Amino acid sequence: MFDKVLIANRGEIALRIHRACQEMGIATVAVHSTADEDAMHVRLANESVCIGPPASKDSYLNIPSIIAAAEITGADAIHPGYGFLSESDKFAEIVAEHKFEFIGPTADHIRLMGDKISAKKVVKKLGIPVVPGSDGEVTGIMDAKKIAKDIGYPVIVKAASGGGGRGMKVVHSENELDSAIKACKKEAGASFGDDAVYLEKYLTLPRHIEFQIIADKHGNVCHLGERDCSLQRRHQKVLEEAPSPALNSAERTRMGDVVSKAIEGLGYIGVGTIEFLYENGEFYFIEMNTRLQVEHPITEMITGIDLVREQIRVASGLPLSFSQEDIKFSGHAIECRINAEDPFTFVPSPGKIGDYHTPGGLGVRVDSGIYCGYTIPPYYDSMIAKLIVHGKTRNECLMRLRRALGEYVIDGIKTTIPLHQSLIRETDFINGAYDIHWLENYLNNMD
Amino acid sequence: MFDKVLIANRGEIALRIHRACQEMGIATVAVHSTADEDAMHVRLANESVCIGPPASKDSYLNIPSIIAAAEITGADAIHPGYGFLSESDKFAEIVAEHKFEFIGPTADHIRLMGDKISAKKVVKKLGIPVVPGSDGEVTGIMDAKKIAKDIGYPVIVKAASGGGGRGMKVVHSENELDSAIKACKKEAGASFGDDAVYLEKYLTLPRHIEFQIIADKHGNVCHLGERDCSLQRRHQKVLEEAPSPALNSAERTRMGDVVSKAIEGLGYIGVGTIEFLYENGEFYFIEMNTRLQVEHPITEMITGIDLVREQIRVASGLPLSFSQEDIKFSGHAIECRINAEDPFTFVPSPGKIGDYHTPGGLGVRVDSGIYCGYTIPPYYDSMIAKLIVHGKTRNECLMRLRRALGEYVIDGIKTTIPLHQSLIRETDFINGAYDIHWLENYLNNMD
Amino acid sequence: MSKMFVDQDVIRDLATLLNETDLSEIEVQDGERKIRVVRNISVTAAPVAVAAAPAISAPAAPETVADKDHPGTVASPMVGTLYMAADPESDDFIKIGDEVAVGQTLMIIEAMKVMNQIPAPKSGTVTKILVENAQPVEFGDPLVIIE
Amino acid sequence: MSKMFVDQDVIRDLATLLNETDLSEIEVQDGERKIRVVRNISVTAAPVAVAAAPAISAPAAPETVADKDHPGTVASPMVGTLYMAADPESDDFIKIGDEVAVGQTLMIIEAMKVMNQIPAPKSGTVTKILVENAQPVEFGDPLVIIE
Repeated sequence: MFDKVLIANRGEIALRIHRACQEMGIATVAVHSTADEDAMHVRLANESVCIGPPASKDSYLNIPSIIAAAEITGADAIHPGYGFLSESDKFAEIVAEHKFEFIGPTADHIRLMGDKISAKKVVKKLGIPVVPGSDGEVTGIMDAKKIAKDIGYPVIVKAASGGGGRGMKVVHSENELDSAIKACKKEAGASFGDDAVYLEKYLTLPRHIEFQIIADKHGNVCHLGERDCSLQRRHQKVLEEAPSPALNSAERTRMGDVVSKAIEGLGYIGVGTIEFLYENGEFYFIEMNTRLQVEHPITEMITGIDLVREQIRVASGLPLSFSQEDIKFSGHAIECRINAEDPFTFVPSPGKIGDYHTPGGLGVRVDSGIYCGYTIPPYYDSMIAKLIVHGKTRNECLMRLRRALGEYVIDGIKTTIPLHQSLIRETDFINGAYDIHWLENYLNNMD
Repeated sequence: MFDKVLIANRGEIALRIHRACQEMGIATVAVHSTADEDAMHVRLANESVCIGPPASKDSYLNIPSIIAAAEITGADAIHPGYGFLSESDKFAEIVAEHKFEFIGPTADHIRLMGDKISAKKVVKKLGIPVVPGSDGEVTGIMDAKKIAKDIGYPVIVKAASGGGGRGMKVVHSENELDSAIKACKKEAGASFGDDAVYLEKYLTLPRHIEFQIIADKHGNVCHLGERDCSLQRRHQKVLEEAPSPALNSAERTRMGDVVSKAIEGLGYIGVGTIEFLYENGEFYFIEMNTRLQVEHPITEMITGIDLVREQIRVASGLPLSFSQEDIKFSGHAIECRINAEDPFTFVPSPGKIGDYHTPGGLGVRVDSGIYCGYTIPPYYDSMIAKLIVHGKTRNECLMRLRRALGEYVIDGIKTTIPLHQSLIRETDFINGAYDIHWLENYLNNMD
Repeated sequence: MSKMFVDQDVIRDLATLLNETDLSEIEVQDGERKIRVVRNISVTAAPVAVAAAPAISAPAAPETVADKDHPGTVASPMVGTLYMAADPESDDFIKIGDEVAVGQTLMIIEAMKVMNQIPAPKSGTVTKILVENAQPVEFGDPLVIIE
Repeated sequence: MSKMFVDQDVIRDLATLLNETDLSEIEVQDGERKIRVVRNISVTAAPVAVAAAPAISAPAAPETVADKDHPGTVASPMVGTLYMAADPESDDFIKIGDEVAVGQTLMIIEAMKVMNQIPAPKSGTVTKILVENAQPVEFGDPLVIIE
């Protein structure tokens, strides 16, 4: 097992990783920008190294600085968290070249899944259902028209190197196709330096359901069930729940097996998430995230498995501490992402936290690096806390979430707590009847 | 189900009950003394009523005021919490006479178990093992000598109406017996208004192990396993864990069944705890607590059952929401009682809380009514928070507890956090090798 | 000796100014006259911003801080339902302007079906009645002012 | 009796001055007139008192706040291991008292096996060297003072 892990991230996920390390007896190194000197993960880490100025490109994305920090502190391994360098195959490669263990998959797997076209081809071969589409880059308009006709309108044009909702266009009829492809190629070229685009069937009212997997270096693969992340605003997840209100146990087992087999075939190592659109009982692969997800805690709550601990164990070469049969799904969990934003206009609200009081009691978990008197820097993501609640049933979970949101005090800035309080009172949400467009419609209708 | 519950208590347990009520859609009434106007449970309750001045006898023990508060607010039921009136058969009786539901057992059961001699007789008949002893009040010195000789020295003289460690004397040989009985009778008469005493075998190195039970009004009884509360100082529990490091699954099942059968025979309703001394593989009944215990959360953590919710359900006439077969013990839980006291001299330290920051993350639960800027009144118990930690194994739980204690910030007053930090680093504790005298010895050896 | 001159207008002006400038104290001297205004804004860790629990019911007469702190205020010694008269047919025990003697019953508070007479703690004139018949009262609620 | 004179403008000015200077009290007397303004500030919760993380290693020369804030201080532009000379056999690039020109190499920082030369940002005299050979440095650590 590692003696010392460098955490190449910030905020709540850096604290999350620090906690897992401490609980395994592993020392931690926090790397941070000058804007994060007072951050909780920096205060709590065994050692800390300032790696650059506030701008992410000069600090949290600064590979030479992070490697140098690992060198001068004598770290054994580097945990990239999520975001920043977590899906950089180049970073994974450099980490390995410098003889540190990268707590994540190999650079090859990151690269393979980072390219949306190659990822789709690979997983399709491994038995994962995909959205009908162009099976690769669209090379000309005639070709595109034929494919679109085959799969049926509406279709969506997507950038091969895209992500996070950028570089996408929905096309409802053939006469819009040419201009959509051109616009998409232009945006893709500008944003990602790669103008390859592809076509897919456009699903009208799908849910976003993703499966959590974990695999060790000894050929063992397990799935830990699904998460429903359909509540999204501008392709950003807002609230997630596990299990999905739309899936039953048989569907979970069937799809979990499909996913596990594919991961085994891929030879993948570490934690990962296979994201699907789910409509009319069918799953359609979106992408695979080759890292820990923001919403991993809800899976932890219903399985009792510490995913970060397991991720570190696996990276160090240990076998999984459980088999698929050991995994029992118990109760229901919901995570609310709490952002430093106006709850309805979503205007960012960085600044100094006044009173800060977290909810407590049975079934309530808070993952957050903020504290009373802490100043949220304006340079990074606005997510400042995750409130995670577990209950024996979905209803108990909802009631508990309601009371926990009511106890949470974050003064001095605006947060999205009031949005969550509204959301969980909506009949559609209470009934679990929502798709990936529901939240946008809900927000539009509030005006 | 009730619409409105009056919580006849204060501090963390009042908040605990409030939370359970909110999660069941039940409105709450907080009653409080003038010293508790700013208490968290008063702030969060749906309604609050000031019932008297700071002194407990004029407020939290003031039965007419509490009943009047229930009358003017139109509450359906009264939850007594622990301490205060929770084990007053008179209060339970008056509550029932006024047509409120008492969330607890009947007055008769409270009375029966409140008298240590009658309790022992009754449970013995119901099959629960008891400490060999006088089987009732000791009537004369000759009688006492004969009994002591039969059960063997050392023996202990105990007040029939005693509790909390008061009115007890250990006797090592026959020539000490007469004076010990006289002294004990005198203290008992002065303290409890009842000078009846009895004799029992004195166990030298026992553990304190207690079984949690719950029974509904339909004849269903379940046990929820045991808690090990051997770490005590002056008969006050300091840290509790579940399951006990000293018990295996077979012993748990066997003793759980014995306890459940006895409770069924007793016709008892609600939650309760059967406390035992455990030495050389044998259990010896100490007493039954006819109420919720401070340490109930560790049972909740390993069973996933919300005991307060279930207690309220049972009081309202609903059947238990589970059967014995549904109860699965999962992982390990430890509770640290955090008192506003010097961690090593135990001098109380009431006062104003400065910075307050609770630990978060996976498997960490805080039950506490304090907050930044809150002033702890000097009139009541010094326990201000409970830190409860769960892990898949005892070792994971210990490591998590260590990191959580390190994250907990309570400024402005002294707390027992440093005591817990020392305790969990002790080899004996890590090995689970401790008895009810261990902590006192440990503290004495620190000087 | 002549009555001390207190220029209320100046004090009001200074109070307004205190607010406007967000100061906590202003002291002004002009010759032999001096005025000092202070406001403790008590930035002491503002109370946790949870929803304040509503009081059981608003008292009938708008109870001001002054009433509660008035030296002649008789506070409720218990929780219960307050009655102004011995029974619905009788007159109220007291009305404003009444002279009362020490120990004279002012009102009744019912708790646990028991009627508790509330005696006057001192003699004097009833200048204010702060409660209404059949109203629930908490411990410490101001009931009447006797001066 | 004449109205007491209160110069509201002066009070406003003093309030502004209080802010600007970060004072908590100003008292001004001019002959018989006196004005005093006070503002109680910052009872705002102090930072969380968790154990501060130790720095990676104490710098060789006891680095004072003054050094860090000195206008002539050259701060480390990166994390890495610092070397005072091009190789173990060579002399140090600089020593105290040396005159250096803009762009002249002061030291080397190794990061990811790459040797990065640290050039002098301005010309002047080296008055203080705040690091030692082979020492790890963080971003922003003060290295030398050039005056």
